[in-house]
Amino acid sequence: MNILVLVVLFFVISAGTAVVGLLTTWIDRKVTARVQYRLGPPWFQPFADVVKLLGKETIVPHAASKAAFLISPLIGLAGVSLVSFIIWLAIFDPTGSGFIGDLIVVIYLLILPALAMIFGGLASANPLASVGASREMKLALAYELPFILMIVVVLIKSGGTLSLGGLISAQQSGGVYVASISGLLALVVAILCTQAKLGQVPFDAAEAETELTGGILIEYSGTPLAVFKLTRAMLYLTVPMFTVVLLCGGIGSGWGIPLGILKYVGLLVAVVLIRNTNPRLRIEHAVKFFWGHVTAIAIIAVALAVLGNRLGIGWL
Amino acid sequence: MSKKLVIDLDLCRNFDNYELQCSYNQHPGNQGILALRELALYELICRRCEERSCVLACPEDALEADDQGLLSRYNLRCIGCKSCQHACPFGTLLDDVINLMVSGCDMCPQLKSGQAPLCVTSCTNKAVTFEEIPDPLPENMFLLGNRFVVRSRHWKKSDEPVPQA
Amino acid sequence: MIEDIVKEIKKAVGKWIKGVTIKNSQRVYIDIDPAGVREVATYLWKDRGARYSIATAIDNRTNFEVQHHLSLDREGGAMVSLRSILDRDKPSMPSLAPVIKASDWIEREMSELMGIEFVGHPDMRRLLLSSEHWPEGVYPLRKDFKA
Amino acid sequence: MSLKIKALTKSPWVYHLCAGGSCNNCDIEILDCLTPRFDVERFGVTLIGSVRHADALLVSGIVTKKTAPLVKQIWEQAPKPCLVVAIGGCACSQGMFKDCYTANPVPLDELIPVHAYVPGCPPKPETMIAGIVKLLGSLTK
Amino acid sequence: MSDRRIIPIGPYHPLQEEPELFRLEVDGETVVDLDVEVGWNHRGIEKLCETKTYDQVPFVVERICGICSTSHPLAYVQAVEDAGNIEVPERALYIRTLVAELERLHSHLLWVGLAGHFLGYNTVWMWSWKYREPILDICETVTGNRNHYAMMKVGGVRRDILPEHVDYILSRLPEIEKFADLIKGAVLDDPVLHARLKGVGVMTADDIHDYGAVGPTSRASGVPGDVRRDDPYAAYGLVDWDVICVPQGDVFAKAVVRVLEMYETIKIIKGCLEKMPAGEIDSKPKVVAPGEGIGRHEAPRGEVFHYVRSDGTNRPIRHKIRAPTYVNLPTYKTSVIGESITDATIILAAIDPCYCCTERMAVYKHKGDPNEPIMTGSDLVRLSQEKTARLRKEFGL
Ligand code: SF4
Ligand code: SF4
Ligand code: SF4
Ligand code: SF4
Ligand code: SF4
Ligand code: SF4
Ligand code: SF4
Ligand code: SF4
Repeated sequence: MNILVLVVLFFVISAGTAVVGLLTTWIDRKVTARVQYRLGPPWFQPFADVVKLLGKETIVPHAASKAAFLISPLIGLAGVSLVSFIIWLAIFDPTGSGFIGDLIVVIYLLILPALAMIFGGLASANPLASVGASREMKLALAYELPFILMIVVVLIKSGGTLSLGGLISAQQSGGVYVASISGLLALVVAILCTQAKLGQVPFDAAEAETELTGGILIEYSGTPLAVFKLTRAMLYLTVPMFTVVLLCGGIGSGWGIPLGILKYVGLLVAVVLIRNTNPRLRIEHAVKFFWGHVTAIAIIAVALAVLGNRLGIGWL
Repeated sequence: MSKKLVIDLDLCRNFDNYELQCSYNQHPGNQGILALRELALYELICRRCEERSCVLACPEDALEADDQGLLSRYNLRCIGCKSCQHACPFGTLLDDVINLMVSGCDMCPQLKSGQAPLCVTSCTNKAVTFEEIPDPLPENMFLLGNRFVVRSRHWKKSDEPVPQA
Repeated sequence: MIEDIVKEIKKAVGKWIKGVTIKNSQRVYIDIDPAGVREVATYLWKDRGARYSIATAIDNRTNFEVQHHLSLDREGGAMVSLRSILDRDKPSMPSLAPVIKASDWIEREMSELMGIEFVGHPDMRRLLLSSEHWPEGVYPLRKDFKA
Repeated sequence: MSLKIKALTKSPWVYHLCAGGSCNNCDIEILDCLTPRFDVERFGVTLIGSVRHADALLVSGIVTKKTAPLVKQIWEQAPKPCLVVAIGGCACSQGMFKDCYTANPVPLDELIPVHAYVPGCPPKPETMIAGIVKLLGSLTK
Repeated sequence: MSDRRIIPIGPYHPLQEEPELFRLEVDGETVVDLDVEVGWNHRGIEKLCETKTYDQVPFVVERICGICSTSHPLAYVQAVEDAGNIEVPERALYIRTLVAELERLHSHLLWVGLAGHFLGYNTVWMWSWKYREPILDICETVTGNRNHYAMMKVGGVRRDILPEHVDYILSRLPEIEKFADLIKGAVLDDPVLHARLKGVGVMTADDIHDYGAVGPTSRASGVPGDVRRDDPYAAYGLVDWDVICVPQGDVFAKAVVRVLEMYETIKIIKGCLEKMPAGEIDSKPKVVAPGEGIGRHEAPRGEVFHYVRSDGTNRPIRHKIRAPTYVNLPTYKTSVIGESITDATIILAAIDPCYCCTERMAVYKHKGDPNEPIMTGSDLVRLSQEKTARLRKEFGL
């Protein structure tokens, strides 16, 4: 594949992810509204929101460090775009494209949106935003550990394949990883981490005041805010998709496509349901939760996976 | 015999231009003299019509005349619409007197000690004064209550037949 | 009924009472010597179980008046108002707050809006007005206050 | 009509600013707009918490001496284009609290620009919605 | 080691009518001291009323607050009537009672909703605000406005209740009754609510007497104070109803009082509609004679007190107003000290201080950077909601 095609693909995939991601956030809002006996917004609402924000004035607070303030959202967007690009490429063409080790790259890139939020929050020099940023930081530290452990499970199961394409092909031929105890546990961990990565209740402490002050994004307006919203929307699609790739064998082709979409939707429903049935957790509790329970689950999953590998028992 | 508060209704004409002050400050912008003038109007100027257009005109039944024809205005009902004033064929109900906001005068306590109240010292036209009143009252002077005197050309109903033109 | 209650009040704290107006069976106004306000109020509040409702400060042009309103909830619900007349130039009277907690706020309010001093009040900070816009000695509820 | 304006009319995020002396009824009615019967999210109206995200400020209550500097500051912090809607008689014209000794001598619409007045005491939720819709409609002309 | 922090709650939030600032001093998780600051929304209404005629004042006092918007005018007109010895026709008395009780109904539902929100039952919130609408509909049909009814007038009421209004009210009441049953079942039998609210923020009858607290706050502590019965006015002495009073004094008791009061309110409304005599609704008074008068009304939150002095003109020379929250709020000090901050919001909410403040709070560390809030108002609400969630789990719900 030549470079030009790659670049064009990159943009097409990013745009596609953005559109689908925005639609997903609409589904989220609509479901929430229906739970509260309301009608909820029309389908184009997220698009209107983003377009409107693009047309608004961008205010950089006096005390803020301008460059960091303006660049951070772009970093986040770049990160999530690259991730989605790599993941979709792997999904569409598990054997051909990709490079060895793209899994590692994705893991790193997935931290970027969170980092961008943290930098943005700190750069805006608003006390509330810095509280938000420090919370986001704690949260990131908290969920990153089980997240990595979850990936370790996958690695053990795949025998050390560091390429997404390889993972997908392996699962398509040898059965999905989630069809084992360790895989299932890994899925649970993955869903919880997804919840946190998406900044959803109960792990939205960083943006705790969504209704009140906007937390980390408090000082953002106009285009940078739109970029953050877009990043968030793309994450909505990308992070669950990543899990689908890791544990559920991607999307596949032919009859696999509706099934693959179903896998994604299943994850999404889980996320939305958790969000609507739980009160917000305090950050300390969230950290404890991730380092305690979730990490424990992840470690058990790792142990089971190792055991399964050693003994050659597939369902462990 | 003590000094009394006197209003000269003929001199008191400068209605638009209130320089007058009042020390009864229970209501903001209170003009005690307005209450006194309203009293004087009903007592002395009003013609006590038999068919009282003012009473008939009042949409709120706020004006009432007793059997002597003496008017009283019920301040809880009056809405200050001034229909009565328009209806009065003699123009006796003065525009600045018939107000929604009723003023109060407590006959300043210093009247008793012989000091001139604020309304007297602040009246630009010398229409409100504080003076010794000879007894019996001179012509065109009328005592209302026991501390308040009005100087006015008084109109009196006469029983003589109206001359035919 | 209410007459009996008034008689008992007179018997208990009569030395402070200067006069009584029984407006109707539910409203009684008792003129008292400001110096005895604590004793009279405590008698009503503690011994008779009356509820301390509120106090009203009135600028009478020549003097200030403070009325403490106590409600005899257990004895027919009559409202007893203790009327104290204060000097216009230096209005001051004993505070009820050390005895009746309910009078804490209202005394702070009266001192700030009307400029009445309550001697013995434990916590005479401002309650309503910010010191930024309201210098000392400006009392908006007084009649001579001009905005 | 530019896309920018069109998008604004489809996604007005509102920030509720109680200017100080209000009787709270306007505020309750604004909240009422969010509850099941009126559900303004249907029109994309969202109540947001940071003035930086605001497309419209809904101001209720009179400006008091204590809050006047804050109100001005909040308006300056809002990203433009930003609309100001005066909700209720108090915000429109200081209503009956005009003569209060704590009222700010300068009314709201002289302190900051006001783009729409929704009179009423309090305006019904329907009125508020109608007011906002009319304001948005006037933008697209 | 003591971990002392100050939590300021307030000063103002859109939801709030009388902005207040609370400074909670907490040691670890326990509240040890409290300071309250009020006056953020001070408008000087008492002074303003001196510039208005007796007929205009009801419109001013009804705007003291949107939720007690008929309680203040009612207490005020009674004060003027007391001052001027003015008679009121009987039909007007019934109409006054009716409107006041409609207001109580919607105010209590508002409370139930917001208390539910603080406890993490958002469904309760949405539902009770949904069922508040029929009452507002009734108010609008009968008085012409959803909130500021403008019904009270010295000497009577401004608008009559027409026969079709009576039918309309009766036709909408069942909806509300049904919801009241639902709420009653949900509140009185819910083990989680029992665990969450019982024994929290207890106030003894002595505390109540100390602070002069009124309304549901006092009736939940076994002090059966209710002006409607102690000093009957309007038609309260003429229809059949009971004072709800429970002895426990905790937050749960306050919820129980309010929920059960809704039934009494409906009873009063029905009684009024049934017994209302025909006749005049306004005695059209002529003047208010010089004098002084006191008017009281049991608002949804407790006794509203108005004192009016007249000098014979048509404007009061002194008008003193005391809202129930003014005496109820200081009790927060007693009820919150010694409790955990998890319960601070709901204890405050139990007073029903027109819900305010609780939304915009921030916790400040005593030492270190004084400007760094480490906990916000929504954190407190969340703490409260978490506790509920925990209990729900315990009870397997
Ligand atoms: S200032 Fe004197 S003359 Fe002029 S209107 Fe007043 S009383 Fe009459
Ligand atoms: S006598 Fe005193 S109260 Fe009466 S008008 Fe004159 S200044 Fe006013
Ligand atoms: S001004 Fe008063 S008295 Fe005269 S017509 Fe109007 S309401 Fe009646
Ligand atoms: S303002 Fe004019 S038209 Fe209206 S009622 Fe008065 S006199 Fe008649
Ligand atoms: S119409 Fe004029 S003159 Fe006749 S009674 Fe009325 S006020 Fe007097
Ligand atoms: S429109 Fe209504 S509120 Fe406005 S002035 Fe006319 S009657 Fe009064
Ligand atoms: S406009 Fe009316 S309802 Fe709105 S805050 Fe002002 S007084 Fe209250
Ligand atoms: S107690 Fe609350 S509801 Fe009542 S007047 Fe005060 S703020 Fe309004």
